Formats: sequence, C-alpha cells, structure tokens
Amino acid sequence: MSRYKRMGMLLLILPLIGLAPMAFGQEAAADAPSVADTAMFTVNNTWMLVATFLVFIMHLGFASLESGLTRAKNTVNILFKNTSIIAIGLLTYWLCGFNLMYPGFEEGSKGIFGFAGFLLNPGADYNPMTYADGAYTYWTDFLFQAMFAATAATIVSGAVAERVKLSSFLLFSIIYVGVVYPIVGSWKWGGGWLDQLGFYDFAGSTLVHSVGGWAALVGVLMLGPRKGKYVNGISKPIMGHSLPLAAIGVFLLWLGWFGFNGGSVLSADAEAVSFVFVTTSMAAAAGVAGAITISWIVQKKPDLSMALNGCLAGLVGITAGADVVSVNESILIGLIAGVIVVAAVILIDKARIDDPVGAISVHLVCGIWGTLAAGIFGEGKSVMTQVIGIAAYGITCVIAAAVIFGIIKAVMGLRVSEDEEMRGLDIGEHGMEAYSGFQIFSSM
Amino acid sequence: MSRYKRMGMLLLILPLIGLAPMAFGQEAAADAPSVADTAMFTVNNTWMLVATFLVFIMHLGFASLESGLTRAKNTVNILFKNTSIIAIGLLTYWLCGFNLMYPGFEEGSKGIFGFAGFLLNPGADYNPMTYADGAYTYWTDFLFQAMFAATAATIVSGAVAERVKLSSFLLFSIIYVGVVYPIVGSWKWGGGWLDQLGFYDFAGSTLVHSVGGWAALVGVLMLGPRKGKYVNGISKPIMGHSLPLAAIGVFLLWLGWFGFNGGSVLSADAEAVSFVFVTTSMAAAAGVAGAITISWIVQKKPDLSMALNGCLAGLVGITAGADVVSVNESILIGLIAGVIVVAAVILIDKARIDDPVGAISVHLVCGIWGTLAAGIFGEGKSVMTQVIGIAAYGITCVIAAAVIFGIIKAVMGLRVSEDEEMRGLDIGEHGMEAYSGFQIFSSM
Amino acid sequence: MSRYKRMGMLLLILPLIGLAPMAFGQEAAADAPSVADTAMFTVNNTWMLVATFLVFIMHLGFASLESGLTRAKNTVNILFKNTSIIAIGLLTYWLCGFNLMYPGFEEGSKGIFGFAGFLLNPGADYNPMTYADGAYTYWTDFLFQAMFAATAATIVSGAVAERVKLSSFLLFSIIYVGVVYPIVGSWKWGGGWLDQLGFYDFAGSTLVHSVGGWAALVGVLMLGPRKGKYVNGISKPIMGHSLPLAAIGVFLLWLGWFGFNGGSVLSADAEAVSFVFVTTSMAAAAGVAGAITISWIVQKKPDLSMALNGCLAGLVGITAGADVVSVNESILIGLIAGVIVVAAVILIDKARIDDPVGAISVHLVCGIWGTLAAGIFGEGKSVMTQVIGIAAYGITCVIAAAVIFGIIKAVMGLRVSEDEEMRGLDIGEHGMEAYSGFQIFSSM
Amino acid sequence: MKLIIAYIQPEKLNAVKQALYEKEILKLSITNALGCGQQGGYHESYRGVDVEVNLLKKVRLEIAVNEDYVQPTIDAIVHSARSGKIGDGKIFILALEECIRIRTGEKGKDAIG
Amino acid sequence: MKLIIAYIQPEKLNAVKQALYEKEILKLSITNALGCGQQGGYHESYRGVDVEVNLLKKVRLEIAVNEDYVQPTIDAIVHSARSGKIGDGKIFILALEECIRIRTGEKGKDAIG
Amino acid sequence: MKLIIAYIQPEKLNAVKQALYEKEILKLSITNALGCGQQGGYHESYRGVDVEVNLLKKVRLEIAVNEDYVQPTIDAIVHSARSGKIGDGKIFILALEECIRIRTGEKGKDAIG
Ligand SMILES: Nc1ncnc2c1ncn2[C@@H]1O[C@H](COP(=O)(O)OP(=O)(O)O)[C@@H](O)[C@H]1O
Ligand SMILES: Nc1ncnc2c1ncn2[C@@H]1O[C@H](COP(=O)(O)OP(=O)(O)O)[C@@H](O)[C@H]1O
Ligand SMILES: Nc1ncnc2c1ncn2[C@@H]1O[C@H](COP(=O)(O)OP(=O)(O)O)[C@@H](O)[C@H]1O
Repeated sequence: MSRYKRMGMLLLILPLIGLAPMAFGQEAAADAPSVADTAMFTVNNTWMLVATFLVFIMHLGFASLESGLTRAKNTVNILFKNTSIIAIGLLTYWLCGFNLMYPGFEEGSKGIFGFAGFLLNPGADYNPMTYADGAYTYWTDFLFQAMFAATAATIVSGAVAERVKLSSFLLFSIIYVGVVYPIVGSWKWGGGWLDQLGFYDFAGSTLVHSVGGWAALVGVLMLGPRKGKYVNGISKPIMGHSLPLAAIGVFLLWLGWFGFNGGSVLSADAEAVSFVFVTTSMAAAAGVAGAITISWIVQKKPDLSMALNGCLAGLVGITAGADVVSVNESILIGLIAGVIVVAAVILIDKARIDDPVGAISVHLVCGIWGTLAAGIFGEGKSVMTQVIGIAAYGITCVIAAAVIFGIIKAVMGLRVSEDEEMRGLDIGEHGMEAYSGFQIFSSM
Repeated sequence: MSRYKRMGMLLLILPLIGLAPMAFGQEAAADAPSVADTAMFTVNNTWMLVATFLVFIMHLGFASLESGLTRAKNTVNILFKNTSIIAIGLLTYWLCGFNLMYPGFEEGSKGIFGFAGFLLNPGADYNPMTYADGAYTYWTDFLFQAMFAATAATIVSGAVAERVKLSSFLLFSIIYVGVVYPIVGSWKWGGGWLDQLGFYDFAGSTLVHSVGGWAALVGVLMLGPRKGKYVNGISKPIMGHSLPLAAIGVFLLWLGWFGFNGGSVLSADAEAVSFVFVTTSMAAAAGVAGAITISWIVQKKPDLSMALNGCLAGLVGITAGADVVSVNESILIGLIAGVIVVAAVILIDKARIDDPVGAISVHLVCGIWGTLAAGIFGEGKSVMTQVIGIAAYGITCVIAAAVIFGIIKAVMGLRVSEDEEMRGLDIGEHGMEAYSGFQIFSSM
Repeated sequence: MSRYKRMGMLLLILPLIGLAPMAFGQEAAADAPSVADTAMFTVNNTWMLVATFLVFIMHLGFASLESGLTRAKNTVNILFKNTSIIAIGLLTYWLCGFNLMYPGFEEGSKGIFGFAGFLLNPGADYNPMTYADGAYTYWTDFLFQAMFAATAATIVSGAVAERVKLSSFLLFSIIYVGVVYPIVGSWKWGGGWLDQLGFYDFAGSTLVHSVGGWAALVGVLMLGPRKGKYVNGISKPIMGHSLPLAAIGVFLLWLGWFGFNGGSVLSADAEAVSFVFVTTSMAAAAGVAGAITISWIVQKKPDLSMALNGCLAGLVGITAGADVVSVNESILIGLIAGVIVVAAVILIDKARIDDPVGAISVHLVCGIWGTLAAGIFGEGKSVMTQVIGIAAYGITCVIAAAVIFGIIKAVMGLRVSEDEEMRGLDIGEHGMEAYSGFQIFSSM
Repeated sequence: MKLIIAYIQPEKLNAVKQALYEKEILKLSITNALGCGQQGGYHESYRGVDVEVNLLKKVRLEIAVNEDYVQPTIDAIVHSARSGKIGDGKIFILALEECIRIRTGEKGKDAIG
Repeated sequence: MKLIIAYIQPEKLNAVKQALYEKEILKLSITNALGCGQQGGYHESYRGVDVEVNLLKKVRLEIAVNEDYVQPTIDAIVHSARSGKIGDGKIFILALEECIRIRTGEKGKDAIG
Repeated sequence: MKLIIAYIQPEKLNAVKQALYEKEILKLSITNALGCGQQGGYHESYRGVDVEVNLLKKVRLEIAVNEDYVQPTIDAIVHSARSGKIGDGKIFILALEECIRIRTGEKGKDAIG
C-alpha cells in the first residue's frame, strides 16, 4: 500500500487484510455528510492522531536510548541534539518536506522529483472528509508524516554520538531531513517510480530506518571512531552510563511503534490495525528472544544491551511487512532480526566501525532484512523488486550523505577537538554537566 | 469557545474551524439513539478519555522536570510533592472543585461565584448522550477537568522547590486547587463574567498556567531565594542534578499537551483536533528554535536547559489560541515565546527572584504572552478584552495566594530551617535519600 | 461481567452501568455491515487497541519501579528480567496461553480445564464484526489479553529481586505465565466454574494481581531474605537506589491502569469506560492520601516509598470492582487499600519475609482486599462467593508455584551464590554495570 | 613540607575555599567522604523500617603546603569551617617528603604552589 | 599518633565497622576507591566486546589513632576484613604529626578521639 | 617504604596505568577527586547565569612502594601523565611506616607488592 493520498485525486487503497471498512467513499462528496459517515471519519482521524502522538514519543525513546548507551560526559549533548531534531523535523517538514514527499506526481510523471510548493496549503477545494477518502484530515496527514521525518535524523544522531560537532550535525540534519528524506520518500510513499514498480515498504523499514541508517554509516566512516575505542588494534568497549535510561528508551520506542506501524494503516480499520499490532509486538518479542539466545550462547553471559537491541531489531524488521505477513512469519522475522543484530553489532565492531549505540546494526541492517522479508513472505511481493528498492535507497542516501557531510567537513569541520572529546562534549560544547554533583569517573 | 457544558441546558458551541462535525444534537434526545449517533458519541468520548490520560501523564512530566532541574538532595521532596498534588487535585475537585468551576450560572447571574454543591452528582435526569450534546459523559467531563486542576499547583511546586516546608506547601495546594482555581476558572470556562465579556482562553494559558504562575511568583517572593543563590549580590547558578530527567519531563509534557490542547476541543471533531495538534506542535518546535537561537547568541553556548524551557514556552504560548490562529501564526507565537522565556529567565534572576525551574518565566510570562497572542492573531478577538482578563486573573490570584501563603506563614511557617535546607529536604523532611549509595557532592 | 468472548458463540454481556451502547448485535450478521455499524465497531476496537498499548507500558512501569526500589548493583538484572518477561508473556500466550485461558468451554463443561489448541487461529468462519459482538477483532482480543498475562510474572520479579538466579526465574516465568496463569484465568474470564458461580473480578485484582502475588510469596519464602536484611533478628532497611526511577514507574503504572481497567470494559462504551476511569483514578488518589496519612502518623516522617505503594494499592484495590462500585465507594476502597498496604509492608517485614519492592503487600494483600471490596460494595455481589474465589486461587497458585519453584530449586538451584549476591547480580550474572563510571558505594 | 588533610562539613566547602583563597592558598584537592565520629548520625526511615545512618557525608581536603603556610592554612580552615556543633571535623598533618610537579618535573618547595 | 589507611572489600565494611566499634575505635572516615592488585579482576562483556575490568571496587578507610590504639585497630581490621581470598586488601600506617579538632581547636592526642 | 600520592588528569589514567605496568608496579588504588590549582577552570553557563568552575576533575592515585621502586614510579607517572599543559598534576611522597596484607597478615616490604 502506498501512502499517496494528497490532492484529493488519489484513492486510498483499502487495507489488504480483513473486510473493507467503509463503503461510503462515493457518498462522501455529497452535500451533508451523514452522522454515520462523520462518525467513521472521526474515528479514523482520531486513531491517526493517537498514532501521531505515539510516533512523537519515539523521540523521547531515542533520546533516552542514545544517552543511556553513551558516557555521562556527553549526555547533555545528546539530549540537546534530540530536542533540536524534533524541532528541525517539524519545521523543515512544514517549510518544504511535506510538499517534497507528497508532490502529487501527475499521471505519466517519472516519479523522481516533484514539489508542491513551500508551506502548508490544503488547497481551495479542501474538504476534510474527501481529502483522504475519509481517513483523516490534511492536518493529521501533515503531522503524522512530520513525526516520521525527524526519526531519520535521530538515527544518525546515535551513531555519530560522542564526537560530532554540534553545529555540523544540526546543519546536516536540517538538509537531510528537509530535503533528502522527503525526496527519496516520494519515490514510494509519494507514489513515485518505486511505488509504480511494486516496491513494498509498509511503514518504513527502508524509507525511514535504512534512510537514517545509511547516513549513519556514512557519518561514522567520515568521523572515525571515538578516541580510545580501538587501541593497538584491539576494540575497547566504551560502556553506556545508564542502562535504566537505555531500557526506558527501548520500551518507549516499542510503545511508539504501535503508532508507527499501526498508524501506517492510514485508517482505524479494525482488522488491519489490530493485525499490525500483533505482528509488530510478536516480532519485537521474538527479537528479544533471538538476541538473548544468541548472545547468551556467544558471549556466555546474557547481555542486556543485546536484548534491548534485539527488541528494536525485531521492530525494524517487521516494519516493512507488518500488514502482509502472517503472525507466525512475524515471529520468524523478529527472531532472525534478533540474531542478525547481535552478529551485526559484533562484526561492525570487528570492522572498526564505531557505532556507540548500534544504530547501523539496528536500523540499517535490520531495515534491509525487514524489506527483504516483506518480499519473501508477503503475498504477491517480489524479492527482486525489494532488492531494487533497497539498492536505490542505498546508493542515493550514501551519495547524498557523503556529499553533505563532505561539504560540511571541508567548510566547518565535523569533529570536535581531541581535547573536547576527552573532556566530554557537555563541557566542551555546552559548558554544562548532565549530572551535577554526582561523582563520576570521567576517565572512562 | 467557553467550556460551560453542564446541566444539559447549555449548548456546546461548535468548533470554529472546519465543518460542523455533528448535526444530530436535536435527535439525541429521542428515545433510542441510533447506532450512528451512538458511534459518534462514543468516538467523541473516547478521544476525551485519551486526552484525559494524556493530561494525567503531564504530572509525571512535571515531577521529572522539577526534580531534574533541582539538586539531588531535594529530589525525594519534589517527588513527594508531585505525587501528593495529583491526589490532592483529584480529591478536592471531587469534593467541591468541579461544582465550583461549573456551577451552571443561571441566566442573568453576574457570573462571579456559584456552587452546585459538594461531591459528584450527574443529576436525576442525566442522559450521557445529551449531557454535553453528545461529546462526552459526565464522568469524562469531571476527570478531564480534574486533571487540569492539579496542574496549577504543580507549577507552584517547581518555583518554591528546595526550601518550602512540605506541610505548608501541601496545605496551600489544597486550598488553592480546591477553592481558588475553580472559582476563578468559573469566570471563563464556567460561563461567568469574563466569558460573557468575550475573553478568550482556549485551553488555559491564563486559566491554568498563569493562575499557577501568579501563585508561584507570590510564593517565591514570600519565601526568598535559596541559601547560596545570591552571594554578595552575585547570582550563583545552582545546577540541576539530572538533565536526562529534565528532558524526559519536557517530552512527557509535550506529549501531555496533545491532550491538554487537543482535548480542549471538547469533542473528537477531526478538523479541529488535528488542527490544534498541528498548531501545538509547531509552536513547541518554534519555541525550541527560538530559545536555542537566542541563547546561543547571548550565552555563546547552546544551553540545553534553555532549549527545554523554550519548548514549554512555545506550548504555554499557543495554549490560549491554538484553535484560532493559523499554522504560520502558531510558529510565530512559539518563536516569540522561545525568545521571551530566555529573556525572562535571565531578567527574573537579575531581579533576585529565585525560581529554580523557571516556572514563572514559562507559565506566567508565556501564559500572558499566549493570552495576548490569542487576542492579536485570533479572528474576532480583542486584545483589550484579553488584557482585562489577564489583569483580572493577575489581581485575584496574587491577592488570594498572598493571603493563603501569608496566613500559613504566620501560623506554621513557610520555610524549612537553614540547617535543613543545607543538608537537603530529603533528609530533613523525609529522612530518606533519592540516590542511596551514589556518591554525590552535596556541598553544591 | 465475564470476559468469555471467543468462538462467536457467546454473547458479550453489556456493561451494567449506563445505557446499552449498541443495539445492532442482531444486524451485525447481515451481509454488508452498514457504515454506522462499522463505525461503532471501529471505535470499540480502537479503544481496545489504545487500552492494549496502555497495558503494554505498564511493563516499563514495573521495570522502573522494581529497579528504582532495589540497589544499583542489581539493576541490569532487573531490567533484563523485565525485558524478558514481556517477550515470554507474548510468546507463551501465542503458543498456548490464549487458547488455555479462553478454551470456549462447552455447555455443561465443568469449566476447570480446556484447551483450544496451539497457536493462534481465528477459525474458518471468523468475522471480525461478529467475533465479539462488534467490540473488537480476534487480534485485539489476543494482544490485549497477552499484555495482561506478562503482568503476573512481573509481580514475582520484584519480590524475588536481588538474589534469584536469572535462568531459574526465567524458567519459572515461562511455566507460570504460559500454563498456570491461563488455566486459572479460564475459571473466571474463560467462563469456567468460578464464573458460573458468580465470582466477580472485573479487571483482575485476583486473576492477575493475586495470581502474581501468591507466586511472589512462595518465591520469597523459598529463597529466603537477602543477605544483610535481617541481622541478629533486626530488620535492616536496604534502600532503593533511585527514587526518581521508582516514581516514574508508579506514574506509568497508573497510566497503564487506564487501559488495564478501562480496557476491561471490553468495548468503548462511553458511560462504562469513563466511569471506570473515574473510580480507578479516585481510588489511586485515595490510596496515596491513605498511605501518606498513616505513614506520617506511624513513621513520623512522610515516606515517599509508602506514598508510591499507596497509589498502587489503591489501583489494585479498585481493579476487581471498578465498574460496580460508586465513586464514593471507590475512594473508600482506595483509602483503605492505602492504609492496608502500609500495615502490610511493616508486618511482612516484621515476619522476616523479605520483599524488596513490596509486591506481596501491593498485589496480593490489596488484591484480596479489592476482590472482597467488590463483594461488599458491588450490587448483587456476594462476599461469600468472593471468598471462595480468593481461596480457590490462593490454594491453586500456592501449590503450583511451590511445585514449579521446588523442582527448579532441586534441579538447578534458585539462588545465586553468596559471593555473587554481595558483589551484585549485574556483575555476577551479566558481567555488566548499570551505571558505568558512577561512583557508588556498593557496600550497601 | 606538610600534607594537610581536613574533613569538613560539605556545606562549609565554599567558605573554606574562600578563606584559603584569602590567605593565598590556591591549590587543593577535594574528595567526597563518609565520616563516622562523635556526631550521632540521624534516623532515616524507609518503608517502615528505621535506619540509623551513622556515616555522614563529609568533604575531605588535601593540601600540600610549605612550612610557613601550615599555620595560616590551619587557621583558615578552623575559622571558616567551625560552626561549634559536633561534626565540624578534623585536621590531620603529615610530613611530606617530596613534591613533584608533573608538568615541569620541578621538585620540592617550588613544586608545591 | 598514626594515620591508618586501609583498603578493604566493600562488602566487609559493616563487619569492620562493627569490629572497630567493639574496640572502641569510633571515629573513621571512608571513601570509595578502585583498586588494582593481585586480584585479577573479572570479565565483563558489553555489546559483544569483552572487557577486562582490573579496577575493582574497594573501600578506603582513614583512621587517626593514638599509639596505643594502633595495634587494636590493625587487629580489628585484619580480623574482620579477612576472607582469605586474594583482594582482601592492605593496611598502611603513616606517622601523624598533628591533629586538630575544628570545633574546639583542641590539638594532639585529645583531638583524635 | 613510601606512599606515593599522585593527582593526574582523568584522561591520562589509562596511560599511567600502562606505564606503571611496564615498570612492574601492578598495585595501586584510585579515587576520584576535584582539584583546584593553577589551571584556571572553565566557564559553564546554566540558565543564563555564568558559572566559574574552578574545581576540576582529577584522578588521585595512591601507590605504596618499596624504596627502590620510588624513582621508577615517579618516572612512569611523570612520563605518561605529562601533556605540558597547566593542570597536569602533582606527585606527593610520604614516608610509609608499615604495610600489612590483610589476607596473610604479612608485614613490611613483603606486603607491599
Ligand atoms: N580519628 C579520626 N580518624 C579519621 N577521621 C576522623 C577522626 N575523627 C574525626 N574524623 C572525621 O571528622 C568528622 C567529624 O568528626 P566528629 O567527631 O563528628 O566531629 P567533632 O570533632 O566536631 O566532634 C568525622 O565524621 C570523620 O569524618
Ligand atoms: N602497593 C599498593 N599501593 C596501593 N594500594 C594497594 C597496594 N597493594 C594493594 N593495594 C590495594 O589493596 C587492594 C587489594 O590488593 P590485592 O593485592 O588484590 O589483595 P591481596 O593483598 O589480598 O593480595 C587493591 O585492590 C588495592 O586497592
Ligand atoms: N599544593 C597542592 N595541594 C594539593 N593538591 C594540589 C596541590 N597542587 C596541585 N594539586 C593538585 O594537582 C592538580 C593540578 O595542579 P595545577 O597547579 O593545576 O597543575 P600544574 O602543577 O601542572 O600547574 C590540582 O587540580 C590539584 O588537584
């Protein structure tokens, strides 16, 4: 199901599972909407608003997870980035992002780039109840999508943490979220060429998570590892300073995912939303189980950070196909994602790629897995098309991120000074401590 | 839009934006409500319940924010106050608050004071579907409003933190929330004189935030600054002990605001609620942007505590007019609020008014700004009337708070002993530590 | 109201309070559901999904509360357990739990044990809109119930914290949640013998909280107290390491309870759900008030940990009868629960039963009180039948837990070594610290 | 050269720093400590159980000084840290054999200040 | 007068305090420390990477005593802190030149107790 | 026997440990400290107010050594902890009268290592 739904000229493709929820699309244009139609419209919209605030709370989840998995001396910096990102996401999406992502490609358009103009504008003939065939208003549409946009930048934030220069990161985020994310997003959800090709990505394993993950990978490679991470060729773990904060983050992300996936049904359709709730939760549970099992075997000890990553891996993995796989398949997808993420964290570290929070493993690797899984298990989906989509996003995002990061690096630098890194970005960048009064061994 | 809606005798004024959501007010009284009517009623009520639990979670937001921005040695005390306040808010609102705030002023009443009796009583002829013209039940009405009530006291809590005597504060809260808040609230939302005058306050920039803010100001002035805050005329910053806790608080408050403002539509009307979601979020984002920009310029370093306050400033600022300003105006309102709050924090500190969490700057100053902004940008609103409303609330709340605090001060004292303050209220008032085992420099 | 609702052959008993919300049960079977019917169905299901994610977030609440009230050196272990439990709960419920709990007892069955087969299967003639008489889909049903299941194990987790062996605990949880909980649950909510007898437990004071509480009691007795808890016959308090975490936990649990109780209405029925919201909140508020008052009198100082327990006590207490008692009665129930929990914590400690988080006092003792209270205050309920139910659950759960714990103890041991306990389970079981870098007096 | 160790009440730290500063003793090191002394401790209570807390929070100062600074240092500390109540703390003086400034390698009296 | 510094296992703190108490040594100061010694450390693992933790948590005691209390103090500590396993800790004894009670200004032997 | 106390920059801890290790000084104890010295501190700002932070984080090492290890220890520390910038820290050397290994009761030189 694509997400193109603007301009009133496109039909909302009804959920594939379960019965068609509403048969009143035709009458909706009638003069006075009936109470029943209004009720149906209102419940659809209410659910989408609930989904919106659930996706919003994922930003707190990311903020908590990222700060929990990094050192106390960089906590203010991470919280600052996450607070900024949600503001950046909303403001750029309002400025241009929404209209870049849903340009309303004309019939016959190649579906690569379109722009419906700056700022919000529901249009002169805007009618809430026909806007998205009675599923939600223009405003809901904007805000739900805007909450998604900021997510991509947040993923980068965790991977480049503890060494990236604040101003450089913020600038990158503005451009990536404001321009790159919506343009590549339009290829599928905006009804562009990948959508026309039959590429499938229900809620964004690729469009959100991999898009963020690719940029994270590029950022990490251009920045290099944190000082003290690889000494004489040996990888030294740099422990997160608060696992309760990390756990709070993961639970909040799972909570938010009910809106992320459940809201991607784009209506309150009972059968579809509830089914997506089940596949999403079962994949998360299986991701936990998979990661615990494999990490217990490999590392001999049950590793909490792996269990938490396993949960996220399951969630990212199910995101592309949450509505087209069976419950049993969702468990399998989650289980595999949980195993993959453990392997990825270990291998990526072996490859001297320093990703403090495992963002690349979780969002990029499992995002790819999830997109493939939708092709493998989803009825009528093609693995080949999925691969094309994955590659298209990969190539574009890597190039885009490399160019943006490259220019920023050349012009203003990407990384804080070694001194600042040692002392912590909180004091270096912000002149402020996260835990004033607490005695903390900052040598670590 | 006023909020008077009880007694079945007042009409729910339909949201001003978008199409009228339901045209079945007339039939609602019919014997057997139709399925469509019931569905419409149920979705309205369900949304209001969701809004209710969102407002509830703001209390966790306040608890987190306030404890994060104060010292570790006073954390138990702050958590205790916040846990008590929600209990006090609900119990006093049940006892008398609800019936003081919505007394159902009779036609021709001056609309200054009314009381519909103690305890809850939906009335003999109570019919859920006609109670608020099919928007929600009596119970939803009570609980949604009760969750608001406790907010006012919480605002005071942060401002007087780290030195106020627990029992004195609790007593103040009981009286202020149980009596003052609902009586002044009735002037507008209860359909009283300010409502009749055309004063506009959509969700409580004045009725909730300023009412809390004025009491906070009075409390701070009567208590004096914390020991060590102003030494030889120089202001010494007293740093908050956990910025992650503060950030969690702000994100949860934003989350809660979806219910605070979104619920103030008083129905699930799709166009109105979603529009309010957008203005609320955009103002918050703009508040963050405004505060970051200005504080980066003035303080040279990007200040997280200012970014967080900017977010809340935007939210408080948009609260009065979230439904009557345009999206672009909401961004402007938020941006200005973000700038104002930075200036206010700095100036209030310069004036030797010691407000540990910035409650006065956020809730009072931006509450006033928001109320004015609704007059400036809201169609058909009058700035003059807004000023009258602001003044009326200011004068009444300052007098009421001064009298209550004054009597409490005379009878039982307001402030803990110097010794207790130095050692921390956690040990002094509660004989308990918040972070047992952690080594913390309590000299700070 | 019982919860048996599967197989399409049982009628959803309509909420007892307020008007009957839908009169379309008959037409639902018709070929094409009307828009109104679909709207009603969708809003019901949407509310149940919201309730589902609210119950989900209770698991974060438990994780926070339990880690906050125990020592820093065991935090990773507690978080690991809580992350595992939600996965275990969902996976076992999918494997067999759901079909054990709702086997669809046939007419004339004794209603003691039934099993509808492994895995999920909505059945060939599954029709979402008739499945539960238009209240929710099969998937919603499963997930809402599955979220409940994990709760029982979480309750045990807190009580046995700081000394139980991880693998033993996980094994216990799998069996208890996967087999015991659903079988005894079927006696009432599955329409079994206790339901037929007229036993009443609206949302699980007994079926969830006591079932968890009994196992907690057995676990604690079989494990013995933590080292250093009782020295020379004197009880030494072992303080929790983070009261902010504990407070976050309690607020999140209250939030989740809106779904726990509100969702147990099993439809979005406006009057019933909003009424349950009010009784639930008022009982929580009264629980806080009761616990604060009594603990202030007895302990001379206002004790935050007691205030938090009082809140939970009120919530557990109202759970059995939230829909059948009046608002005033709900306050009385909460108030008494708040007093009971303080007494229980003190007495259980006097009895040398070491329950680090007070799980037995909150969930078992107040669970019993709540079940009795539903009999005392609920119209048409019998205290005698309630006592029978309480006893039946008590005997069965104690035996089951004793057998499972006993076999595990014999085969693989229940408790970590003394050395591991002293050093902390985080290092012993996981080789990881929760607060890396922080200087913490681990001697405590 | 002497090494002066002082235990003081945490809330006196700023005053002591100020007093030392006035006597031009600008270098010192500080650690957190728990102290057990004449001061009785206080009672906490946690979940209904009474706790006797007899390890009280103190701040430990370590100050290396040349001989002629010993008395001024003691005076400054005693003066600024005294409240007259039990728990005010103690000063211990040890002989310091050598002092080396890491940055320059300087030794002895020159390295102290 | 001597200044006794002892590093012990954190879990022995209560036992040591108790043993000192019985010998009427009621005053002491405690800090947290990390120790590196014969005790090998242990292995943590974090996100798949093995960590050798060789800085173990210890508690550091500082006790100023008069000469006749030195032996009882040592005995009490050795007795109560010993488990026989590597890592039990060390006791160091330094000469203490002077001791001053901040509250009263008392000096020397009288100020110690 | 000597007791060597060194204050170093926290970020140098690993290098110092490594350097000591190479000279076979394997035992040491570490505490967190705040230091006030020539290093000026830095400015934080919090909610619009400027804060002069002049207590900087340092790590305090305590190393008991036999006479022949004193110089190697000092060399190792000076060498590895030096950055040439103000704030590098200090080393203090005290006479150590006695050393006791709690586990075995051994005393003196044998107990140190
Ligand atoms: N003999 C001692 N050895 C080590 N520390 C001591 C000694 N005497 C006092 N202290 C430290 O000084 C602090 C204050 O001592 P206390 O006896 O309470 O005060 P006062 O000397 O004013 O009576 C103690 O908490 C402890 O940290
Ligand atoms: N020479 C030393 N200098 C400083 N501290 C030491 C020294 N030797 C031991 N310690 C402290 O004593 C602790 C225990 O020492 P260790 O050698 O592990 O035990 P044991 O003496 O029982 O073999 C160490 O962790 C360290 O804190
Ligand atoms: N006289 C002293 N007494 C106690 N500690 C000192 C003394 N001098 C220096 N220190 C410690 O050494 C640290 C570094 O000292 P500083 O003077 O800043 O460096 P440098 O010696 O390189 O100029 C200080 O922060 C403090 O902890």
